[in-house]
Amino acid sequence: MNTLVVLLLILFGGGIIAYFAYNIHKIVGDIWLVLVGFAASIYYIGYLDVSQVLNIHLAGFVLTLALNSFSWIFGLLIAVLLPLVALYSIPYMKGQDRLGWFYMLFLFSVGGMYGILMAGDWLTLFIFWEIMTWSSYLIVIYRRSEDAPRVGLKYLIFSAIGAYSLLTAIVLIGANVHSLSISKFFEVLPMHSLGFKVLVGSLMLIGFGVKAAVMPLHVWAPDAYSTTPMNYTSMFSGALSKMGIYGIGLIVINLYYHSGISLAGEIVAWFGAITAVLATYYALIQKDAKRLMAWSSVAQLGYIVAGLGIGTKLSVFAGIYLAVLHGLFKANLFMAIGAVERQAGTTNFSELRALIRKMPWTFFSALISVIVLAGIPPLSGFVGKWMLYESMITSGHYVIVVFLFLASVAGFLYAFRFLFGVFLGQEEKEFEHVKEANPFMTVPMLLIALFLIVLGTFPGIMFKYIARSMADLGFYGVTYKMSVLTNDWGQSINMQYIAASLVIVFVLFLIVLTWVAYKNSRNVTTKDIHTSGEPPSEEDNYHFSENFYRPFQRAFAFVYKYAITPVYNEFARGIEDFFQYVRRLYTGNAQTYALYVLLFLAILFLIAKNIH
Amino acid sequence: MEKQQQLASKPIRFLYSWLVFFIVWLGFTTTLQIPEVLTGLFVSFLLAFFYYDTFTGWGFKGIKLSNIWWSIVYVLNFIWLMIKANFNVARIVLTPKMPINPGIVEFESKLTNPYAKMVLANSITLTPGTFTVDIIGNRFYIHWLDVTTVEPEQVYKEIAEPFEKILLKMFN
Amino acid sequence: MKKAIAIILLAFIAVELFVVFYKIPFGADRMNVARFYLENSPKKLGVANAVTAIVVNFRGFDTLGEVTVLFLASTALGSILFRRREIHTRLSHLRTSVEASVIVRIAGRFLVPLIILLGAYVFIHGHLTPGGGFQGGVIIATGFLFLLLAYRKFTIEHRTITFVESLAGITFAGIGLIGIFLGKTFLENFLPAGKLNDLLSGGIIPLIYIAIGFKVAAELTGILDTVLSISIDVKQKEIESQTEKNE
Amino acid sequence: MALHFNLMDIIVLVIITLALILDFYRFLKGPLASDRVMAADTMTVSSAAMLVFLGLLFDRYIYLDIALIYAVLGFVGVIVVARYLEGGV
Amino acid sequence: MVQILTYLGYFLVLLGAIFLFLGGLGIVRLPDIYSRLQAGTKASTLGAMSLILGVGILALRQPGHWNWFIKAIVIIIFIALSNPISSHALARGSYRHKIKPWTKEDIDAYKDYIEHEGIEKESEEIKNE
Amino acid sequence: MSNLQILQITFYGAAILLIAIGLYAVVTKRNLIKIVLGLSIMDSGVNLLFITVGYISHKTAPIFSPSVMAKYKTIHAAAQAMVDPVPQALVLTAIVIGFGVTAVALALVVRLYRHHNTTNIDEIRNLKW
Amino acid sequence: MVATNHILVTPIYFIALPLFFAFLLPLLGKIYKSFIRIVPGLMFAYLAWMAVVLLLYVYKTGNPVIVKIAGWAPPIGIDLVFDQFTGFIATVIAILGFLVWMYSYLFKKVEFDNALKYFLLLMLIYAGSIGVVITGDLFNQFVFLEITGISAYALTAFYRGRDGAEAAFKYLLIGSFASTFVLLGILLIYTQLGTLNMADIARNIDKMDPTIKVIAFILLFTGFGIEAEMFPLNGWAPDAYSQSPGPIGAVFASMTSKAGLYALIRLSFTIFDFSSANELLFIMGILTLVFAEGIALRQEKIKRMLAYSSIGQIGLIMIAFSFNTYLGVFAGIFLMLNHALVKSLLFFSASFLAYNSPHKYIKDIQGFARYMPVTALMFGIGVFAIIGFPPFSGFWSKFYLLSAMAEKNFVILIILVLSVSLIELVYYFRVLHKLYFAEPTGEYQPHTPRWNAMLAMVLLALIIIAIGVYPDLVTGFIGKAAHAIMDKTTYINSVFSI
Ligand code: NA
Ligand code: NA
Repeated sequence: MNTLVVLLLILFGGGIIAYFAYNIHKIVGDIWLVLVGFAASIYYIGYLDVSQVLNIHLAGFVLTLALNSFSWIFGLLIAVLLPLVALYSIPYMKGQDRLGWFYMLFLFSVGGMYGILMAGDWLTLFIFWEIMTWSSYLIVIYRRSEDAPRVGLKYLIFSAIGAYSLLTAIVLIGANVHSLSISKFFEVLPMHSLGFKVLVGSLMLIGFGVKAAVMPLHVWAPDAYSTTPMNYTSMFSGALSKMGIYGIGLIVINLYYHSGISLAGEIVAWFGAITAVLATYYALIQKDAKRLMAWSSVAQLGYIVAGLGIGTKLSVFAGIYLAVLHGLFKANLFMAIGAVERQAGTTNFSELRALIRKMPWTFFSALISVIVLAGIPPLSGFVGKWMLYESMITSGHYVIVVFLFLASVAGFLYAFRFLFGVFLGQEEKEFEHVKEANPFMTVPMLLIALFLIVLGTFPGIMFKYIARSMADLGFYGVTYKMSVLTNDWGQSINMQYIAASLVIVFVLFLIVLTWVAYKNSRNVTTKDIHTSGEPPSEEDNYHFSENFYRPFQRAFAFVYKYAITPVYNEFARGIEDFFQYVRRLYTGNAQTYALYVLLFLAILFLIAKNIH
Repeated sequence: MEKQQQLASKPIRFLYSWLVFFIVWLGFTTTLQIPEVLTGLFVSFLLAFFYYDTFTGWGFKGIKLSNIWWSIVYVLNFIWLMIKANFNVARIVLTPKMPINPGIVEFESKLTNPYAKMVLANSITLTPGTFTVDIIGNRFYIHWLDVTTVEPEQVYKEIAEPFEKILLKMFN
Repeated sequence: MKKAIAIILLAFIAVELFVVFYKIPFGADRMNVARFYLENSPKKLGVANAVTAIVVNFRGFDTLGEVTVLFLASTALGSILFRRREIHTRLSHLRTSVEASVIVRIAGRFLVPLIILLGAYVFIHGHLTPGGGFQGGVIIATGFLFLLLAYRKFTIEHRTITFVESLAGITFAGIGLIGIFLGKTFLENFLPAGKLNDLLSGGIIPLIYIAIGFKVAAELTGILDTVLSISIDVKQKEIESQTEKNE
Repeated sequence: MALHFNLMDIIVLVIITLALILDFYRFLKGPLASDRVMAADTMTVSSAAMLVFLGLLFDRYIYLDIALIYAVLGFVGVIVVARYLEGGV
Repeated sequence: MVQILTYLGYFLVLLGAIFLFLGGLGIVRLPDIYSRLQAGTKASTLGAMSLILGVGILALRQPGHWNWFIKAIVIIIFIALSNPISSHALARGSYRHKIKPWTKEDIDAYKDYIEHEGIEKESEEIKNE
Repeated sequence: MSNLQILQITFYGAAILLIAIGLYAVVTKRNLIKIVLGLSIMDSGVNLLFITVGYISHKTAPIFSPSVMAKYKTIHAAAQAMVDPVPQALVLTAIVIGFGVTAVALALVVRLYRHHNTTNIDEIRNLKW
Repeated sequence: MVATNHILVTPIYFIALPLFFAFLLPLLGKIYKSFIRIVPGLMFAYLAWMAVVLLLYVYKTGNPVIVKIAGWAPPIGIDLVFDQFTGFIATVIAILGFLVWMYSYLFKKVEFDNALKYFLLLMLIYAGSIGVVITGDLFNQFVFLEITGISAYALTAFYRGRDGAEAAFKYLLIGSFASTFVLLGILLIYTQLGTLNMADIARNIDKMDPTIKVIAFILLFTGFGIEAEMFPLNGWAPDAYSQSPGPIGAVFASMTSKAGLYALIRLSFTIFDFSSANELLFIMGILTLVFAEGIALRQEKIKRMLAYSSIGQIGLIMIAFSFNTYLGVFAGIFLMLNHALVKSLLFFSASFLAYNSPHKYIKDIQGFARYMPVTALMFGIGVFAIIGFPPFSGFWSKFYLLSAMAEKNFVILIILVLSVSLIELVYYFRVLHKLYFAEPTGEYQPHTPRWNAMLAMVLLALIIIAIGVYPDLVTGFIGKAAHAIMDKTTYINSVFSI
């Protein structure tokens, strides 16, 4: 049997069974979930036959399932995350109802992602794209919170905008190329007109850009990421958003660089860069850890898009590398936030503080992830950013580099804010009884942290696969040794050299830091004696995680003023108002309707008269 | 209400109805072809089955030689009166000034048989110049185009008597 | 405003229609399939009245539909106006508080059967004369209308009406279906055509027309009864509101 | 169809037509519903008669049947209105 | 024979037509519904009967047309039976619909009945049934 | 202008006028009953058009009655002398259908009147937009 | 006795049996009360089965089944044409008929005071709709259209407590316009060609006077357009949909509007030879789509919203057919199928959700998902299918439709249609969100469907998903249907080869 189909069956069948399993008992469901998670993961990494191709004739189309190296690497990311998230989910979702429903959708969405990666033709891609979309949408609204309708609808609308762009592109391809095969499309693409290429390309980019949260299509992301249960957000931001990246990669490289409209790629890069900068600045002013990380996701995805958009060998390489990294650390961060949420009951900076003593392992894994995020050497994030900057400088995109650098600095700020706001500072009595999260939660987090450390130390482990996938995109000759990447002009960047010298010291330093922080944190309440028993005002509060960057916010007020959301809202309201008016055509009076009929008839008579 | 004092037996009434309907059928079809006649017999049979009860009270009892004779007399008399009266109305209508004096008068009829009353009423109506507005019990209310008297006795004499004396004999 | 628009539109439409119809010469012979009907309704069907041949045979399917429309109308009327027939029958004495004059009542006794006889005559001879099931049915229903008007207490058993209209409908559709079971098609004639202008001619056509006659009579009677009983509802309402007031 | 009307036929038809016109005038003028119904009834009878006469002229026996049915329908129609007027419907 | 039939027939037909016309004239000229019923319907009825009988007689001239005569008689009988009834019903209905007759000398015996015992008593009877 | 043309204008004109009058009543009259009447008038106009179109000058009704057969001897000859029977058959159907629709319409009017206590169509507008 | 080629007369059963049983039903009810519910069901089941068998037969042999009624070959007699196209639509109607029956089976116990009339009308509206589709005669089509219409008026006014009479009156008024125009159109054609048979008209259409031809077309187009709920002729539709009993909304969506659409399509594709007919269809389709969907966005009542949405779908179908390309027609037929299935599911579930709410405001059903999870889920599946999410059936029809547009490079149109889809998505999900997230107002009691209604909904949902997952279940039939409607010559030849 075709192994690709088996994988899909594991996920979709597993999803359906999970529904029933959870309805039997939560434990049965949990066991099943973990089983499916590991089975899928192991099957993907160990047993999947990448060379297999399956053609299914359905509804007059040929649906093709085939995996290539480029898509495989994204699949690998999912395969890593899935079992860990599954484990993490067991305690995280304790006490929630409708778990069968939740996990069915969970596995469906993962199945959808794999389907997208396996798709050998646009139709298959689209089908799985939509399955992924609606299952993730249903998860977004799963909690039935007050916000859910608004957030869900927003997510759905933007998803639909994306999906419809994609669909438009696909049917245009079908009509003009007479085949929906992805590889065939890229093969014959150079023969098509510039207009067609630009049109199809832009539509595709809009389609994929929505999931990659490229501005101005990002509006849904902060809301959706923060509303969803964190165990899914880790997949959402970690893996699902990468499907957008995957698509953008396909399009930018194949459509723009291989058929010679690199300008379009530049534009994409600019979109990515701007997204990175703006989203970072939005992340800064968030009051909630979830939303901060959500914005951060948008920003990070911007980097990746910028990397793909530049379209040089190194930039693409960096983009893919960053994508994988982002998948890992962002998943980890959301898991950490989830742990905090579960243990402390809130993710609001104004309420949280000094959880480091209570949740040291969570803190540790979050710290590792934040370091990767901020691109601080020696961990892997640094390598990625380094490559990205280098690729841009060598290809002359200085302005973008400046942008990204600005974003990077600000990124450091919000990363710090996150750490400080949640884990450091004055202790609060309220959180006295908070305990470290369940091992099922901490162990997966720590495992990811471990991956991140290993990847930072031995980036070459990843390079092997990335280089292979680069070949699939048509970039041959990317050479690497273990941890050594040869850049475009022949110099090699010896990652291992940089890394190995620093890593041990750094890890030790971190351990010490954690320990010191743990020791020195005091247990004082905000109702300390120095306020004479009065509740402290905001100014008196030692812990100033609220309005952390207020001066900054003031300085950049002009940026925040021009948000895109009101524009969308106004547009939507305009449409609604218009149809509210049009609606009055149906006056309720039968005679008016009769007059319409006569008018219609008269007009047709008139037209007929003028034609003949 | 219009109860018959002495009803004929059901079979007789049925047969009577059947016969009458069949004759009318023949009037409709005006043919003596076998299928038509058989169909007519069948249809009138069915109809008689449903309607003999209301259609007739006495069945063949009414058909006596004297009755038939008086009927003929009545019809001829009626036609004559009608023609006479019609010319009268013609005169009225054609006269520019229209010499009319309309009004509603009443009289008591001596008839007891409701059918007879109806025939009287219809005859009065068909005769131009008068028509029956209503019958209450034995009282007839007559609209008269050219009222000459309002005295019921006189009215009876002028309007009803010519018919009624024959009717009394017919429905004896 | 509405009137002005309507006048302008209608004037335009009417003129257009007139211009178009004026192109169709009046009194001209433009028969196509009709030619076939004329030649063959006496020859093949033995039906003297070509219209009847068309109505009941050549285009008998239309007529089945038409019968259905009537049936539908009577059902629809019942459904639109009344909730329960039982109530309506129970309260039928409320239909009128004025008795018809004795003349009308007596006339009803002998006129109604004659009217019904006339109706029967018309639909039985539908294949020979311009009449037919519809016309005959209408005449019979007129007879019942007279009864309804003349006798306050006259009620039509709805069960009977239903029975007749159902049976007649089944007969029509059934005669059509028999054709199929005899290896022909729906509504195809399976009886001898007979001699032109004989009562027993036209194969199944007179049978169908008789069924139609019964059906139309029953349906129209039902419709008329329903319509005449509208006042029952009103009166019942009045009585109800009065008793409410008294309480 | 070859028509052979003689003068008498035409005179008769003209007179009946005039009668119908007079009836129709009353039908249009009213002023009461009763007047209209009465006028309609008169028209029914007159046109039934005319139909019979035309049947003779066209040699169409069928017209007699039509006239009869016409008269029946007209009769019941008047009864309907009459009963309506006296509040008996 | 044919000649006799022709003369008789045309006489009746012409007479009928004239009566129809007079009836029309009557219903146009007379002052109220009751008077019009007088003139109109009955003149017309007689006219129609006469005309139809005439046609029946005229038809007898042709061989095999005796059925015309019979049918004509049937029609005449029907008209004779139905027309007085409808006129009467219409008059009664009109009166009870409160259409007052036009009178010169206020001769109205029916008014007393309607006003004193008439409709109310009748409906009382009906209620007590 | 030939006789036929005059007839053509008269009949077509009358029929189309009827349709237009009916439509006008339906569109402008406030009273539901009048609207239904308008529908009926419209129907009659259409039916009249059908009959008009079926007419063939100098031809007779499509009935092979004994007298017709006696006149024309053969069926073919008789058939040649007859008008188009199809529009008549169609009109029969159309009339019955029109009757059914009118009956339903009146029933609806009755119900609307009971529900809204009015027959003014402008006041019956619970359903709109 | 029964002919060996019995299958060749079976199309008549779709009309003869409903009529036969409609006439018989009152008698059956006298014998045993439940017969009035059971017998129609048996008949609907049998006819649905027959439809499938017949469709398979036509599909396999490739020959349409043509019945000459009363034994007269067309154009003399009326013929029924059950070919790949009409057969497909008839089959859809037949299956939906059965499901509507199943859904209504016990419905009346609570709400219907007169099940007899309901099932009678249901059978007749069914026979009428199928009749419109399979008849080969223009006037006969008119007769069936009227049967459909009058049944629809009566069903619209079925409930007495609501404004059904108002809706029905509007429907009747506009419907009468339709019949007048259709009759006039038929008359014009008859005066020119002396025939009423569609195939006969089609092959002789160039013999018509051009002006008369155009006017006849316009009249018929307007008349059928009214029945097909085309903008701006559809003023009656939202009222009728919203005031009729729940399952009847499904009947309107799946039967009557399909009948009207079919008539429009047959008119434009077979009978007349105007190329501009397609342009007209195209423009009217777009107007219908945009106006209906836009107005649906602003509806506060659930059934009215569904009604406008239904009209919008009709517009989409018209657009699809207007391309007059294989792909377009294919998409159009697929859309017709989907519209019938999905709208029925939506009406089915919505009418139970809003069962006790007199005005059917959307806010009245908010939070009802917690009381009626399965019904709400069914509504949800309907929404997913109508939005066109894979693997629900709506996806495929949408994909084919867009492909058809892309084939003609109508990029703007694609964008327009998808924008409208977006509007559709917004208003449907608003309802879904209300259903699931809002707190119940507590004003109205939920009313859980009985097993029969549940079964009908689940069956529909399963069909929708089955087609979505494995569209080849229907694409074969649809493909042949598309060829059949586009191939005028074959239609004419097969009618006259009988
Ligand atoms: Na006939
Ligand atoms: Na007919």
